[in-house]
Parts: sequence; structure tokens; C-alpha cells
Amino acid sequence: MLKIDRYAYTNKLRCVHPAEKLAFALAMLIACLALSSRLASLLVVLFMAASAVLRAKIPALFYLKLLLVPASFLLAGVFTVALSFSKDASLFLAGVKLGGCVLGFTAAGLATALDLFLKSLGAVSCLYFLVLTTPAVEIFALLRKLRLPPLFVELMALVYRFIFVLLETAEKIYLSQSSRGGYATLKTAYFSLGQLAANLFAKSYRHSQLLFLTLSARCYTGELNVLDEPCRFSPRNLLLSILAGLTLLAAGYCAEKGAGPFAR
Amino acid sequence: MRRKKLILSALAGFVLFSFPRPALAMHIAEGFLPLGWCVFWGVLTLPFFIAGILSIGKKVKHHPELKMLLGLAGAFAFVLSALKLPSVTGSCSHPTGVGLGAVLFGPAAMSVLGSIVLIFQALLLAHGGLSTLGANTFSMAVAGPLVAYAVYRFALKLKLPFWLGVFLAAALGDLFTYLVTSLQLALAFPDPAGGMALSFLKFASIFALTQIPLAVSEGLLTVVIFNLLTVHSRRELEELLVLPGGKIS
Amino acid sequence: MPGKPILEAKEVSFRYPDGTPALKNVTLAVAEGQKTAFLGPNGAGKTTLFLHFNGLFRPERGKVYFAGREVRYDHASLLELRKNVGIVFQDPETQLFSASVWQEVSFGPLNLGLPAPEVKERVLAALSAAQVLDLKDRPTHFLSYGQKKRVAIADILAMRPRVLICDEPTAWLDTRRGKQIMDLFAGLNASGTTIVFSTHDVDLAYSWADYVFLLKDGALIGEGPPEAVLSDPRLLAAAELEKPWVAEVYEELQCKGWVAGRRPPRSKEELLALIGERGARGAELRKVK
Amino acid sequence: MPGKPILEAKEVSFRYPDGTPALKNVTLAVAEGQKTAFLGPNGAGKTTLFLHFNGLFRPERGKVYFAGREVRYDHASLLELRKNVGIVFQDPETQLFSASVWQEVSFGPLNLGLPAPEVKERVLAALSAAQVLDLKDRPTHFLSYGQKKRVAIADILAMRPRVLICDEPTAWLDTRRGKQIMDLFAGLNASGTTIVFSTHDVDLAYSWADYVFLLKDGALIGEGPPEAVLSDPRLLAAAELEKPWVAEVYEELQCKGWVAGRRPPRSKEELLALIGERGARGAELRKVK
Repeated sequence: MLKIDRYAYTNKLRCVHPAEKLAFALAMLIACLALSSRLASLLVVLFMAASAVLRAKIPALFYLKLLLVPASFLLAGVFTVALSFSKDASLFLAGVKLGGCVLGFTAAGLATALDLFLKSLGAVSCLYFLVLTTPAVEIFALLRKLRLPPLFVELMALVYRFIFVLLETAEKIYLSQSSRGGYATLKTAYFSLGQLAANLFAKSYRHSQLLFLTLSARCYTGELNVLDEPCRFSPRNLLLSILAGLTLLAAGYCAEKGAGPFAR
Repeated sequence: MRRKKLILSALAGFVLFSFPRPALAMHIAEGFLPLGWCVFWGVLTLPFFIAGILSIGKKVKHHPELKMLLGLAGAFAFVLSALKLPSVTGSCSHPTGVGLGAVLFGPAAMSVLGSIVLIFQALLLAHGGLSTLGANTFSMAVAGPLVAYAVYRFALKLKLPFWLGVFLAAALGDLFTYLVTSLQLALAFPDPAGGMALSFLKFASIFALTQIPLAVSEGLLTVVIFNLLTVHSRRELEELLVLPGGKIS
Repeated sequence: MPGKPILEAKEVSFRYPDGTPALKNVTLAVAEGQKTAFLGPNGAGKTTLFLHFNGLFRPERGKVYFAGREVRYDHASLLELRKNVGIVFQDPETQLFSASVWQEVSFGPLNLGLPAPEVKERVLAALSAAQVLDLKDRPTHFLSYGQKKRVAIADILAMRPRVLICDEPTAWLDTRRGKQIMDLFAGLNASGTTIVFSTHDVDLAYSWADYVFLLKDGALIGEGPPEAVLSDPRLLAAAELEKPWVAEVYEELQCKGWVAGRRPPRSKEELLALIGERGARGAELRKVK
Repeated sequence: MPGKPILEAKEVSFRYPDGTPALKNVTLAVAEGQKTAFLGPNGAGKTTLFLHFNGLFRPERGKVYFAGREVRYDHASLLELRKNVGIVFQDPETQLFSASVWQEVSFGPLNLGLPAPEVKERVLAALSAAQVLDLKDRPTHFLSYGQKKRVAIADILAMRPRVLICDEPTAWLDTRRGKQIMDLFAGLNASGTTIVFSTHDVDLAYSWADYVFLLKDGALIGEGPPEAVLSDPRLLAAAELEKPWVAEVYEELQCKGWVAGRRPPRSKEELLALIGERGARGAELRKVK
């Protein structure tokens, strides 16, 4: 069901300390967002894709498919940014007349749209590197160390665990309904889906009560204390990640200022 | 000009029919907002989030079983948003759960649960993102639920039929969420010619194509769910109302 | 007596969306009118195969046939298939989703688009066949596990399928309740319904089925009448199963020459009868001597 | 060999919040070090009774004792009780709350207030005793049902309880996996842990338990060593159970004078050995004659 999750536990970078991977992804993400330069964005896309596919051994085909996930939003968003509407026809590269105004694309709009598209793709690659290499449980451990409110981290961990339990239940109910023609027409489909959701809700509720009981049997008194597994930590990797982000930032900055090897 | 028109309509057609999952239009994709706006929406969301944490924390102290309930509720919200809504056009889309969550758990809990669901949508489904988490949480876990909850309470006060209250809460919560999303995009990308206002109009109308039928679908589904819940799970619903502190009519 | 094949799989392979292979090149045919058991340890692919027979899963490679015709996956063909092949799922907790037993059982026939009076008549008939007529106005979530299982069976009976597939019919039930369910199936089978069930209980398959398929890790590793398949130590070991105890005890007794074999007994009752009979004769012989 | 009573219920009655009576005046004592089975059909009150032993439910009337002392319901006493009496619940899905096997098992010992190094050592020991050490880096949702069951057992083992209670340990598992779990329990019992389990499988209780309690509709209707309790047709009928097949076949054989009874066999292995031995002797006798 959730392939990203599966790869997070089976990829070749699984054993690298999560803090290092998070620092790397965030450093690149911030650099990419702060720079807004096409070249930098492209570099981030390629670099992150290489890290995921070559180092973490995520299948290239799957990675490409994953890049299409935000495509619908990106296309619609980018299209809207590029589109403009004005009385001043001279602004437009292409457009249609609607009454006294022109609806179409301006050069500035298209340029922003292209920047935006590449930047977003770069940022998405950073996110993908993180989610494909770092299991959620290790991210929680990190959040605990970062002193986020314990209640919040505990809730996250519970939600994560029970997403899988409820997904399985939902799938079973769905199969059982379809095997009896429950999604044959639009009307029955609405009714079936409503029943599925209502049942899932009732089951979640009962499940939470049972869970309280079973945890109380193990002396739960209000805190969900757990011991994090020891992780190998390499300060060198952490330093390298920050360095990579900084280099990118510096390179981009030089490019903006028209100096250095990245000058436009 | 004629050729350009053709290209334009082809482009428009391409965009309109290339929505494999239109509901995703609600999540602002990773990297789409400039850094400044990411920080802005994050900071704006923070007080609501902290208020939510404090409110939950207080209740959990007296009812330790609430923690398990909230955990399951969050997972439920995630699974609900992963279900496919049946639709007339044959395209598939997903419910947001904004209205259902607001009425069941109250807006305070929703700000926390919603942000958790959004994090997992980013981590497990690649919907939304980390940099846009603040903006998405604001529209889907703060603004939407607040409006949905207000509509629901108001409808109760007006003594509207229960189903109508739920329908309006879900549909308007959904619509308001998308308006906030459009506003967020418009603020970040004002139109070079027409400024912020024109940009808002552009985003709102483009997303409206998919969003209005979706809001109606979601409203209908939420009514079906609530009708079933009030029939079979009345006791659970009543116990649950510790959270929003309300009452089912 | 075995009829024509009613369900067939030809070189069916299937992987779960996450990539784990669930079925590997499975080719088999279930004969109409037979009591057919699918035996195998947890995770052997039994449920996955059943979901193919009902069109809920679509094979990645290979084809599925119902009554000689290839299964197609358009809306109308699927509805027609599901009308004829009903599945009782393993866990009634996830199969039952309606408020009351009556609503629950009427769900299927209503989706078939039948007129209200016929739905009513079918629901009544199904409830009484599954011996739960007295529960018809009760809310489903207050029923005991055994009652839920029976309602889940009534769910499918109301659709009057030609093949009734049941995933682990006796799991979780005590011996007596498990036997009641199997007796119900025997009755349905006698009136013409093909019964297909999965189990990891060798004793049940041995005493009850006409024909057995052995699955392991998504592959078919053996098939045949139970007395043939379930006495093959190599096959049993491959499927991680033990020999049925009735067969084992019988062989031991036969080995000592205490009972003689026309036909090996298939159930505890048959074994005890055989011992009693032979014993009686033995005792007589001893007396005569 | 039976030790002093470690768990006792004296005239315990309990009703669920909705008013259904769940336990009716139950008085019994579980001896330390014994393998104790609670037998009864679904809904007999086995689970409810277990929840009393762990202090999760408080009797409406009557008292519960642990190691001779009355159970009190203040915070500290409950913590002490739950440290000593661990329950493995029936459905591991409701017991496992963490996606990480390691974190899951560390929860109990941490609640006991142990220092981190000792928790770590206990988690490792529990995982290896439950034979799931190799799963520690896998998330809970990748595990099979049988593996989840073992992790749920490790959860409790890490608390090192004096009594391990297990609700339906073999339910939903195939024969082999069920046997593995019971072997694990036998090992724990040999090293001193009292094992209490519920089941509706008479054969399992017969072959495995030292002592059996028979429950029906919330009342205790019989107790004693399995060979006594499970051969009493009146008791069995009252509890809606059937006689273990090993006992039934043995009696039939004994009745015919083919095997002689020092002690009735308790498992298939013992029965076959008995037949083999007697057969061999019988054959010898025959030869000698």
C-alpha cells in the first residue's frame, strides 16, 4: 500500500543516522528555496535524485513515478502563475481578447512559472530523499531529541502505528462490500463508502479503548515512555551535509552577483 | 493570433484534463511557496497549534485514555483522506475530512491532529511538503475546521435539521479551505499586471472547477457518515464530545 | 460425480502493490458440485486466490474462468460474476457493516437490483438457512462471534451464488460451533452449491472435502482426493502440515493388524466405528476360540 | 509439585457497564508453577477473569488475591501487581502501540522505573526468548500475524512477571505456529514462570495443561487435572465442549482390551507410542504362543 514507507525501511542508507539524513535534506531544501536560481534548482534535482537512486538504491522507475505525484498541482499552479489578464495588450506574448482585456501569457509570468516549476521540483527531490531513506520511527526519535512537545511526538507515533492497522481494516471492509456489488452504482457507492467510514470510526473508537486497557496492563500511567534504539552517529556526515548546503548557497549567491563559475 | 489561440486552448485543455487526483490541489506542493511565505504561515499557525497542544494536554492529564483515542482519531483521519470519493465524472478524488474532524473532535484538537495527518501525507504519500507544512496546516487544520465548526454550531443555534448543519459544515469547510489556499498562492504570486486581487481570482477560479463539486460530494458523504454514526455509535459519539464540549442534537 | 470445472485459474500470477509475490503461476480447476478445500499454512496465498475467483483482484499474468468463460473486468461482467461466486470472508468483524442483521443481509440482493419483495423473501430464506432467523432485528455489533459468522454466511446465501467460497470457516470457533457451520455447508452442497473453503486444519480437510488443493508460498504444490494428498509425507512436509490424526492412528492400528482396511476412515466417527466393529469381531473371535 | 496459590479469586462477581453479568461468584485458586488452562466456549468469562487478576477490572463483589495478599487498587499496589502478573492479549493489533519492535518491548520495563541499561538488557533478552530478535529493526506493520503475536509475548516477558497470562495463545495460528508458541511457554514454565492461558481447544488443554478450570456463562463449573475434568461427559456437555479425541480413541481401544491403562495418554504422540508398544508386546506374545 505505502511503497514509500517500505523503501524507508529497506533502502541502502537505512543505517545512516537519521539526523545526518535530515540535516542533508533540510540544508539542500533551504538552499534551494533561498536561491530561486534555475541552475541551482536543477543541480539540487540531479544531486538528490542521484543520492536516492545511486546511493540508497531506490529503483529509478519508481523514483520517476514519484516525481509525477505533485505534477497535477504543479502544472495547475504554474499555469495559473503564468496566466495573466490585463488591458495592456503589449505585455502579452500570446493571448485571447475577452471584451476590452487580454487573457494570456506574459514574458514575466512565464519566467516566474519556469523558476517556480524547477524550484518546486528541487524541493520535492529533497523531501523524497528524506522520506525514501529515513523510517518514520527514526524521525520521531529525532523529534524527541529536538525537544518537541512529548505529547505531540507520542501522538505522531500512535497515529503512524494505527494508520497501517486501519488501512488494513478499511481494505477488508472495502473488499467485502465490493464482493457483494457495493460499488456498482454511484448511489450505492456513496452509501457503501459512508458505511465504511462510519464503521471504521466505530472500530477506531473501540480499538482505542482496548489499547488503553492493554497498555494499562503494562503499567501505563499517562506517558508513553519508550527507549530509542542506539544509532551510529557520524559527525563527519553531518558536517558534510551542512557544507554541501552552504556551498550551494554560496555558489548561487555568486551566480546572482554575476561572479564565479556559476555566473549566468 | 489564431494559432496562438489554438495553442492556448490546447494548453488549457491539457491542464484541465491532466488532473489525475484533483483533491491534491488542496495541498500546496513542496517548494511552491517562497521561503518568506513558508516562515510567515508557519509562524501564523504556531499559536493555534500551541493552543491545541495545551488544550489536549490538559484533557489528557485527567483522561489518560484520551491519548489513545486521539492517536486512533488521527489515523482514522489519514485513512479517510486516502479513500476515493465516488464521482460522477469518473475521475477520482479524496475527501479532506475537514468538516467531519471539526465536528467530531473540535477545532482545537483538529489543529494538532490535522498537522500530524499533513506530516504523514507528506512522508508517506508525497502529498504536500515540509516547507509548505505551515501554509497547509493553516488552511486545512486551522481555518477550514474553524469555519466548519462555526457553521455547525450556528446551524444548531438556528435549529436547522442536523443533517443540513453537517452538510453545510463539511461543504463550507471544504470550500473555505480552498479559498484560503488560493489566497496563500495569490499572496505569494501576485499577478504582474493585476496584482494580488487578480491573482486570487485566477487561483480561485481555476481550482473552483474541481473544488465545488468536491465540496458537495464531501458534504453528502459526511451526512451519510453522520447519519450512520448517530444510529449505531451514539454512545461513542456522546463519550467523544468531551473534546469539543458540545452536544449532538 | 465431479461436474465440469466451474472455477479455473490458468497460469495466474499476482503481486501485491508493494511487490511481494502472492501467487506464482497457479493453474487449477474446481469442479462444480464438489466440496473443495484449499490447504496451506498462513500466508500461502489462499485468500488471494479466492479474491481472484470473485474478480476483486485481477491477475497480473494468466486468466481466470468462471463456468468456462473467461472473467472480464467491466462493471456488468463483474456484477454477474459476483452474483454467482460469493465469498464469506475470514473475519466477520470486517464483513458485517450494517446496523441490523436484516439490513446487513439485504445489502447484496439490493445491489443486484432485485425488487423489494424478492429481496425480502431471499433475506428470510438466507437467515433461516443459516439458522439466525431469530436474530434478524438485532444490531450486528451485539452478536457473539459465532453468530456473526453465521450472519456473514447468510449475507452470501442471500445472493444465491452457484459457488460459495468460505475463508477459514472454522477459525476461532470451538469444535461444536465449527461442526455446525460445516454441517450447514454440507446441506448447501447437497442441494447443488459448490463449496470451496480454505483451512489450515488438515483434519477438517481430510474429513470433509471431496478434493484438496495444497498451496505453499503462492504456488500449487499438490492436488487430489484428500486420502491421496494427505497421506503423502513429502507433500505434507513441503506444505508445513501434519498428517491428519485419524489417518495416523488408523495406520498404526492397521500396522499392528488390529483393524483391516477396506477404505481408510475419514473422520473420528468412522475410526471409532471401525475400532468398535473390529473390536467386537475380535472379541467374538477370542470368545469362539 | 503444585505450589502455593499465586492467584486467587474469592466469590468474585462482575457486571459490564451495560449490565450484562460477566462473572458470577467465581472462587478459585491457581497454584504457582503450574500450567493452568481456562476452558470454555466463546463468551464464558475467561478474559474478564484475567483482567481481574491484573487489576484492570475491579470485582463488583468478592476479592482477588495475589501471592496470598489481597489486591488493592491504589496506584503503587497496582503497579506492583502488574509487574508480577503480565497479560498477553488475544489480538496483538490492540496490544502493539509502537511501530518499532524495540520501542514496543521497552515500554513495560521503562514503566517499572528501571534504568536504561537494564531496560536494554531486558528488551534483548525478551526478544531473543520470544525468538523475534531478528525482527527488531523491522516496523510492526511489516510483521505477519504470528510474528506480532510473538512480539506481544516479548512485551510481557520483558517485565519478567511471575505469572504470564495468555488469552487464546493459538487462536488464528496454524498448527505449526501454534505449537511453537506452546513450546515457548513450556520453556518459560520450566524456568519457573506460572503459565495461565485460555482456550476453547479441548485437545490443547488436554495435552498441555497441568490443571484445568471449566467456565460457562461466567460461572466456574468444574476444575481438576485434565484427565479427570475432560473425561466427565456431564461436565463437558455443560460446558458445550467435546471430549479430547486422544481420550476418546484411547477409551475405545482400552474398552476392546487392546491397550492397558497405567495412565491415559495425553497427546497424539503418547497415544501412538502406547499403541506401538502394546502392539509390539502383543506381537511378541503372539509369536511366543
